[in-house]
This record gives sequence, C-alpha cells and structure tokens, in this order.
Amino acid sequence: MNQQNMKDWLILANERIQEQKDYLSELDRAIGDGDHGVNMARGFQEVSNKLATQEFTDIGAMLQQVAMTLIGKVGGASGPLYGTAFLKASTALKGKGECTNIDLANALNEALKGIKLRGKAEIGEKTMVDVWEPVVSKWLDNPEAGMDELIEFTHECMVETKAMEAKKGRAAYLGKRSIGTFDPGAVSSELLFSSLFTVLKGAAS
Amino acid sequence: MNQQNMKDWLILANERIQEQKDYLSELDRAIGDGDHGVNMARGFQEVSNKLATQEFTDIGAMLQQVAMTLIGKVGGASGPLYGTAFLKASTALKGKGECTNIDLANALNEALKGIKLRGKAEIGEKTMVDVWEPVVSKWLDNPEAGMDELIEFTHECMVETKAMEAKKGRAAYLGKRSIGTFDPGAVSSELLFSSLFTVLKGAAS
Amino acid sequence: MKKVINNPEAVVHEMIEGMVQAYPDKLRHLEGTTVIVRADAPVPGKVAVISGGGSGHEPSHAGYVGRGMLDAAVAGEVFTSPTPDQIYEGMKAIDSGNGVLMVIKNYTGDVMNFEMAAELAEAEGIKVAKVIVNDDVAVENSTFTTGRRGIAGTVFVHKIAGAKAEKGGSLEEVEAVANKVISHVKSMGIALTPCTIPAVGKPGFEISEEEMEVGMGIHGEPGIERTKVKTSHEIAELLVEKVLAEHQLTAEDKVAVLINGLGATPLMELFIFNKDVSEILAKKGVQVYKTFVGEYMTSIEMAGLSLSILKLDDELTELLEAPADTAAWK
Amino acid sequence: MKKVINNPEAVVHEMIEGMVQAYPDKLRHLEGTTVIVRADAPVPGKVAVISGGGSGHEPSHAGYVGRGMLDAAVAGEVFTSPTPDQIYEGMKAIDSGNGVLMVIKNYTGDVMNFEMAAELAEAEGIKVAKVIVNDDVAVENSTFTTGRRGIAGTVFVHKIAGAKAEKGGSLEEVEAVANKVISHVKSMGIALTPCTIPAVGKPGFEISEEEMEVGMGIHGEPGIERTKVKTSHEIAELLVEKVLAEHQLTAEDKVAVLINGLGATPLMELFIFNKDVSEILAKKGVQVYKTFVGEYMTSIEMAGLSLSILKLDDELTELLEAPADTAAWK
Ligand SMILES: Nc1ncnc2c1ncn2[C@@H]1O[C@H](COP(=O)(O)OP(=O)(O)O)[C@@H](O)[C@H]1O
Ligand SMILES: Nc1ncnc2c1ncn2[C@@H]1O[C@H](COP(=O)(O)OP(=O)(O)O)[C@@H](O)[C@H]1O
Ligand SMILES: [Mg+2]
Ligand SMILES: [Mg+2]
Ligand SMILES: [Mg+2]
Ligand SMILES: [Mg+2]
Repeated sequence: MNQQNMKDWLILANERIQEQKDYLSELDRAIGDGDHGVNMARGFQEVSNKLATQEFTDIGAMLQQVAMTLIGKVGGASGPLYGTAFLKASTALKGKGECTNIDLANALNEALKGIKLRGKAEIGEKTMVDVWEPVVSKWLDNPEAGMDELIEFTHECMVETKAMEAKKGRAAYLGKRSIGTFDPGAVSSELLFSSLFTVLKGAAS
Repeated sequence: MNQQNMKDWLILANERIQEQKDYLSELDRAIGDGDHGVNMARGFQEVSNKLATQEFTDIGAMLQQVAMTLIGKVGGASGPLYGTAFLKASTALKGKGECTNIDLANALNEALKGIKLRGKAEIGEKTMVDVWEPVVSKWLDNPEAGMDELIEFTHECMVETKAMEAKKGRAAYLGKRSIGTFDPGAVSSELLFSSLFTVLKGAAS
Repeated sequence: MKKVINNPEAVVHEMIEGMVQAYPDKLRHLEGTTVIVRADAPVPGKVAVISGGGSGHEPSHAGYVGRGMLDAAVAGEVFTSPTPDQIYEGMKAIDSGNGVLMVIKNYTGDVMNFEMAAELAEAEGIKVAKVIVNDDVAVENSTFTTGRRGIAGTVFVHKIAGAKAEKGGSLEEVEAVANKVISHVKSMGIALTPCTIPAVGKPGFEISEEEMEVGMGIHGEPGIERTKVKTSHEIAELLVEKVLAEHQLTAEDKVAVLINGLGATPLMELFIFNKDVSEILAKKGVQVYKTFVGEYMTSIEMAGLSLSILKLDDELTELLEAPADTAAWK
Repeated sequence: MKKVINNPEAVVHEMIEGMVQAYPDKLRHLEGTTVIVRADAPVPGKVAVISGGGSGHEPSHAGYVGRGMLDAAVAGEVFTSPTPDQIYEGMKAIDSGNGVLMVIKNYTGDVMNFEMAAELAEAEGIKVAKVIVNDDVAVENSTFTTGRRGIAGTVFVHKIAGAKAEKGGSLEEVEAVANKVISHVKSMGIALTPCTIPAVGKPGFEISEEEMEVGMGIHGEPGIERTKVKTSHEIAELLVEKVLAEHQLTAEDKVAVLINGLGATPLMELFIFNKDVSEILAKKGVQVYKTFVGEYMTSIEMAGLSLSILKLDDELTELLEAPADTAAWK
C-alpha cells in the first residue's frame, strides 16, 4: 500500500460515510443520542479535504494528520476513539513511504489497542471494538485472506452487535433495551474496513 | 316572571352553556384566545350552584348574586361585561318579587347600557352588543312579540356577527382576519336570550 | 395534551402553592385568593405596585414580586384576566397608605377587571393610579379599536416603576415614570407553534410545519400575518424594523433590548436571534446599553419569541440598574 | 423541525456570538474556538474551573461562567462532547498558574475528550485536576458499565467548586469540595417529548401522546422505562423515592432542591411539580433549605424535567450561598 492507496482508502471511506450519514444517525437515535452520522460525516469530510490539499512526507505523517483532524473535528465518544486509533497506526507506520498488508494489519492492531486503552471496552460490549478486534485478528492470523472474504467477515461482525447488550458508551444506559439494533460505531467501523479492503483489492489487481 | 321562572332561566342558560362549552371555546380559538367556553362554563356553573342552595328575598337580590358570582368567577372580558349587565338589571328590579315582561325588557336595557359603558363597544363591532342591542330594542319596541319570533331574531343577530370585522375585544387585533366566524360572546349571549325566551314561553303557556 | 399537572382545573392554585414553597423568603400567598404578595407587604412608607393578568405567562407576574419590583401579582385563570375581587384583595394587602399603582396590560378583560377593582379600592379610601401597557407594535394603532396589546415590554414597567417606588417616589411619580417607560418601549413577536390551555386541552390554533405566525399575541391569539418560517436573521430584520419604526432614536440614544422566549424556544435559539439583532442594531448605529435574554413573559409552551426595545434616558437607566430581589429578576 | 436559526451547521458558533454580545461585561469569546471565558480571565491567584460538553443544554455551560462559578465553558457541537484542542485552549486561557479543575459529566465522549485535553495541558506544565459528575440515579450503578450519567446536579458542582475557588481554595481543596458535592447530589428526570438536533433535523425518538419516558438522558437518549403519562404528583413520588433511596438522610439534614426544566416545559408545570415535591419531602421529614426552579440544564426543546437533591452540610451551604455573578446564576 502506497500513499495513493491510503488516500484512496480514506476518500472512499468518507464517501461511504457521507452516503450513510443519516443511517448512522438513525442507528444512534435508537440507542444513543442520534449524532453519530453527523459526527463522522463532519470529521471525515475534513479528512478528505485535508488529503486533497496537503502533501505528506510518508504514510505515517498522513495518518497522523488524519488522527489530528478526527480528534479535533468529530467530538463525542467516536472522535477520541478513531483519533487515538489513527494516532497509534501513524506511529506504527512512521517514516514509511509505503507498507505491506502485514505492516498495515500490525498498525491496525496498534490502533485497536489504542481504542481499548482509551475506551476500556472489551469484545462483546456492543461497541466498535466488536468489529475492530475480530477483523484485525483475522487479518493478522491470515494475511493472505482474500479481500472479499474479509469484507464479508467484517459485515458479519457488525451484524453480531445487533444481538448484544451494550455495556459501554451511551447505549449502556439502556440495558436490555439496547438489544436489537446494530451498534452505530460498529457500522461506521465496517464502512472503514470494507473501504480499506475494497481499495486493497483494487490495488492488488 | 317570578323567582322560579328566573331561576329556571338561569339554570337552563347554564345547561346550554355547559353543552356548548367546547363550541364557545372553539369559536374563541379562531379569533381570540380560546377560553370563552371555559370562562362562561365556570361562571354559570357557580351561578347554578348558588341558585340551587340559596334563598333570595326578591328577584333583584337574586340577580345581584348572579352578578357578583359572574364578576368573581368568569374573568376575562366577558366576566366584567356579563357581571355589569346583571348588576344593572338587578338594580332595576330591586325589591321586586316578580315582574312583567316589560319590566324585564327595561331591566335588560339597563344591562345593555352597563355593557356599553364598561366595554365602550357600539353595534357592528363584532361583540356581544350585536346581540344585546337589537334583541333588547326589538323586545322593548314590541313587548307583545312572540317568543319564537324573538328566539329566531336573536339567532339572526348572532349570525350577522359572522360577516363583521371586530373592532373591540381581543378579536380586533386580527383586523380583516376576524371576518368569517361568529363572535363567541354573541353566541353566549344568544344562549342567554334564547333560554330566557324559552322559559318565558313555558311560563306563559 | 401532555403536561406535568394533576388537574387541568387546578393548575393556577397548585402553581401558586409551588411558587410560594420555592421562595418562602420572598413571597407570601394570600390565603383563599390567587394573589401573591411580597413577604414583607405592606411596606411602610412605600407606594405599592400591583400587576397581574391571566396565568400562563410565567415567570410573569409573580416572578417579579419582591424588593424593587412588584408588591403583588394577581393570577387569573390561564389566559383569563383575574377578577376584581382578587385584585382588590391584593390591593388591600399591599397598601401602606401611600397608594397603589396598577400596571395593566391593554386587553379589554384586564382593563375592565382592574378598573372594577380600582372602584372597589377607591370606595375603601385607597389611593389608586393605573397605567396601561401597550407595547405590541404588531397591530396598527387606531382610536377606533382597543389599541395595542401589552406584551413582554411590561416587564420593564414592573422593573422601573418598582424601583421608583422602592426609592420612595410618590404615587404620582411612580405613575409618571411607568408612563414614561410605556411610551419608550415597543415590542413585537413571532410564534412557531401554538400553546394549549390545560382546561381546553387542545392547541389555541393550528399551524403547519412550514409556517410561522407574525405579530402573535401572548395568549395564542392569531397574529397579523402567517408566513413561511423565516431564518433568525430574517425574523430579526422584520422585528427590528417594525419596532424601530415606532422609536425616534438619535445617535446619542441608548437602548435596552429584551429577547423574550415564549416558553418552548430553547435559549440556544434566543442567543442566535440576539446575535442577529445585535448585528442589525450595530449596523443601524443603535447603541445597546444592556441586553436581557430569557423567558420573561411566556405563553405556556409556545415556541417563538419577542423583541422589546426600551429607549433609555438617565432616569430610566438608573432605575433599570437599581437592585431588585425577585424570583425572576435579580 | 421549526427553529429560529440560520444554518443548522452553524448553531453553536452563532449562539456563542449571541451570548457574548448579550453579556459583554461578563463573558469573552476566545477567537477561533468554541470557548467562552470570564471577561477577566485568567484571574490572578485563583484556581480556575472549566466545564463544558455538548451544546443544547443552555444555559449550561456558558451561562455559569463568571465570578464565583466557572472560568471557562467549552461548547461542543449539539450533544457532542467538545474536542481536546478546544478544551485545551480554554485551559490555557484561564490558568493563572494555580491549576485548573475540570468538571466533567460522566459520558464516555466527555471523559475521553477532557482526558486528552488534560494530557495536552499537563505536557505544557499546567496543573490539572478532574472530577466526574454522575448524579443520575435512573441507571443502576455497576462497575461493569460506564457508570451513571451526569445531569442537572452538575450545576451544584459548578456553583460550589466555583465558590471555593473564588475564596482562594487550592486546587486540591477545590477538587475535594467538588467531589463532596458529587457524592452528595442525586438526580433523575422524565421526558414527555423528544428534542431535535438541528443538524439531524428530526426528533431523537418517537413517543406517543399517552406516554412518557422515565430516566431520560439529557441528550435525548432513551430512559429506563416508558410508561403512561403520570400526574405531577405521581412523577414527584417516583423521582423523590428514587433520589432519596441514594441518600442517607437523618432528621437533622438539610437539602437543596433543584427542579430543572428540560427546555419546553413551562414554568407553570415546574412550580406545580415543586408543590408536589415539597409536600412529599415535608411528609418524609426532609428539611428543604433552599429550592431552585427553572431551566438549568436543558435538552434543547425537550418537554420534561428533572429533580436533583443535594444534601448540605455547613461547608456546602456556605459555598452555595456565596455570591456569584453569571448570566444564569446570581
Ligand atoms: N468505551 C467505548 N469503547 C469503544 N467504543 C465506544 C465506547 N463508547 C462508545 N463507543 C462507540 O462510539 C459510538 C458512538 O459514537 P458517537 O455517537 O459519535 O458518540 P456519543 O456517544 O458521544 O454521541 C458507539 O456506537 C460505540 O461504537
Ligand atoms: N369591549 C367589549 N364590549 C363588548 N363585548 C366585548 C368587548 N370585548 C370583548 N367582548 C366580548 O367578549 C367575548 C370574549 O370573551 P372571553 O373570551 O371570555 O374574554 P377574553 O377575550 O378576555 O378572553 C367576545 O367574543 C366579545 O363578545
Ligand atoms: Mg452519539
Ligand atoms: Mg377569550
Ligand atoms: Mg381570555
Ligand atoms: Mg453525542
């Protein structure tokens, strides 16, 4: 993955998020405060603008800019979490002009650790961690996994959050009433990962 | 008209007002503040209660009690107006055990003067005066007029307020937009007069 | 109708109890009436100021009872003028022999009921003066009609007449300064949604999601015009223009601005609106001495707001700034 | 969605401008940020207190900026925690070298963003302490979850910590008294109608004409239960019981009561509710030292209310009564 691929990834992710903005907010209305789509759309639009207008020395530097933009623009719970994730990934990829899929999977594993440190959520608590953790570990376990398979697996992980009872984040206050909807952050995480795998698939072919 | 007839009148008037409470408020919603039915129902219910439980030396005293009750219970614009009306009528009938139709028509003429003095409205300004003034003067002009004829005439006077533009009371602030609905106070006045004529008709037969 | 109440017929009495229980140091309820007076009424040597009107305008009027403002507030049923007997009870309880000023909003019902109360009080030897507030410029002034309504600008009359009375002004002086405020204050409002009188149980009018009512009364009375919902800036332009048209302002004049929420409009929107009003006034060279933003005279849970502009002079400024200790104005 | 706004995306910035224009003597806007600070910040020799959170809770939080309460309020987007960079700008502007106390409501987003800001500030040598308010007793306390939310009781933390700082308390002392308030204040609310985030354009939830939401969050988050609309008295019984269950009150204890409107609930209803709360507390032998009724922490235009009860001791009473000069608390 080179700088251009990374840019493509984030721009595609932004497009998907803009498309799904209302859907994400709708999910958050059901079990949260209804702003997840607005938050993500605001943050990733700014990321997309920054990527379109700035030059970066390496992919680490690019991801650092993404992190700072998300931290400064998203707010709420998802801002610090995605921000921390990209910050940790940027540190892992510092100074690299490009990287292999394994490098990237490792960087995303660092990102996952950052999310868990910041948010203190474990798997099964109906948060974005329920997409991040299984997807990243599946990729790490099998770096040769096909992109379509990963996309499908990511989707399955997201779907599983529906049956979960939230234990972290705003939805946790709902108790059992949080069961029955996808977690908004799990859905936005799916958008992020499936955009990544889509771009990697294109880059490989 | 004796004390019992007068009581019958006011009790019938109360019944009609309770029946038409929502309709009166509805009319007031259109061109006022929507409380005319509530105000009248509150006041006349209390009148009815007082009449059911108190004894009076004469019809003047009875009407004075009605006046004080309306003044103290109705509020708004209609309270002082109906209150003043009954107060003036009570003065005119002071000390009388019973009265003729002409006495009563004269007393109601005093009542009308009280309304006009207190409210400063003239005929054609879309207020209760548009029922009171023509009805009282028709009765005074022709004390032998049939009760059915008077009831019909009262109704016609009320209907005419529909085409008028309000110049007094809360509806006046609407200007031309006040055209097109019956004046609430004209409708409650119709209820009062038609109850009176109904009772007189019964008393005569 | 969704309301936190117990009984639609009892809202006024229960509200009065709840107010007095919240501020026992400031307020006293006259048993058996709908009158709230200053805890220390009658205040010896002081002219008393009384106001009131229909309920549903909270914090008006009892929220302004206290040192430096009103001596009594008389509450009618919701949106219905209080009756003469109640007003009279209030006057008796606050008169210290120096007379009572009645501050009346210009509605037929209010005027008639207060006038009847004044007749009762005068018959008992109480000196009475009255002023009639008619700050709402929405409706054209005309000698053929009842004239203009009194709306949120009334609160400035309470504040300034109350301060004058507190400083020891005579009945004539308090009346005179109240009349000065009345001639110096102009207001106008808009509404986005109606409100519901509890005992009626349904909204005072219907209005679509796309429309607003311009020049709305504070009792849910229809306004002068119905238009598409405008932006805050457009509403500010409309109201500032209408209100300023009634003022003769020179470059030296200072004004006080009151941005009043009608009940359901969030403070957020009132502040956004204030931004627009401030900008427009600044462009027109109007000097704003002081701004008040909040709920001062509401219409139950109506969404909407009004703008009042009071032209100040030295006397009015001093009295506006004089201390007051009430539930709603400090 | 009917709102007096110009642009749903710009509400926070325009509101901030409108606030500062309304109270130029009290408030200053840090250019290019969403931070409002005391006009005289940083105050030499004084510990600074900062709070904030998503917008839409007005007058929280900027309404409490001023002498005797907050030094800065940081506004996020509507219902969205402010970002670390903004909070950090606020901390820099108010720190006089004596340290900054952060008053954070217990929401994952708020906690994380404030913590990140603290890391930035500490890296610059600013002494930072933080307290986390979790007064909402609607949700069971559990170590497995995020714990309880912070709601209207937070205003007592602002008031009392602010007073302690104003009196010259050290950072540790201000933090300690803030924590004491937090352990002494419990709250819970109900909602009758939802509210609409301007940028989202539709209500946060749907609810029928017959239902109410119990234990509602202040961001339109669903509560713990949906029931038929209850009477004021029934709501009072429910909330008083839930709130008192968390307090150990003896016959000697005095409490402060805060009846907070969520935005669209008329003052009339808040006072009726206060009547019911007062009656129930009196029956239970709870001594009410002081009552506050009004809009302190709203949810845009939600209809509903919350009850907060603060158990007082001499220190808290003195600090609660200490002078404050802010837009929303005087
Ligand atoms: N402690 C946490 N750890 C991981 N993810 C979390 C945590 N808390 C919340 N989230 C994620 O954040 C999402 C909500 O984000 P958002 O709506 O933008 O913020 P807020 O809840 O502050 O409004 C949730 O759907 C969940 O996936
Ligand atoms: N100046 C007046 N003279 C005569 N009748 C009047 C006057 N003002 C109002 N009314 C009558 O009072 C009626 C309204 O009464 P009501 O709704 O009870 O009082 P309010 O207008 O104070 O709410 C009007 O329909 C009209 O008939
Ligand atoms: Mg959210
Ligand atoms: Mg009416
Ligand atoms: Mg009325
Ligand atoms: Mg949020």
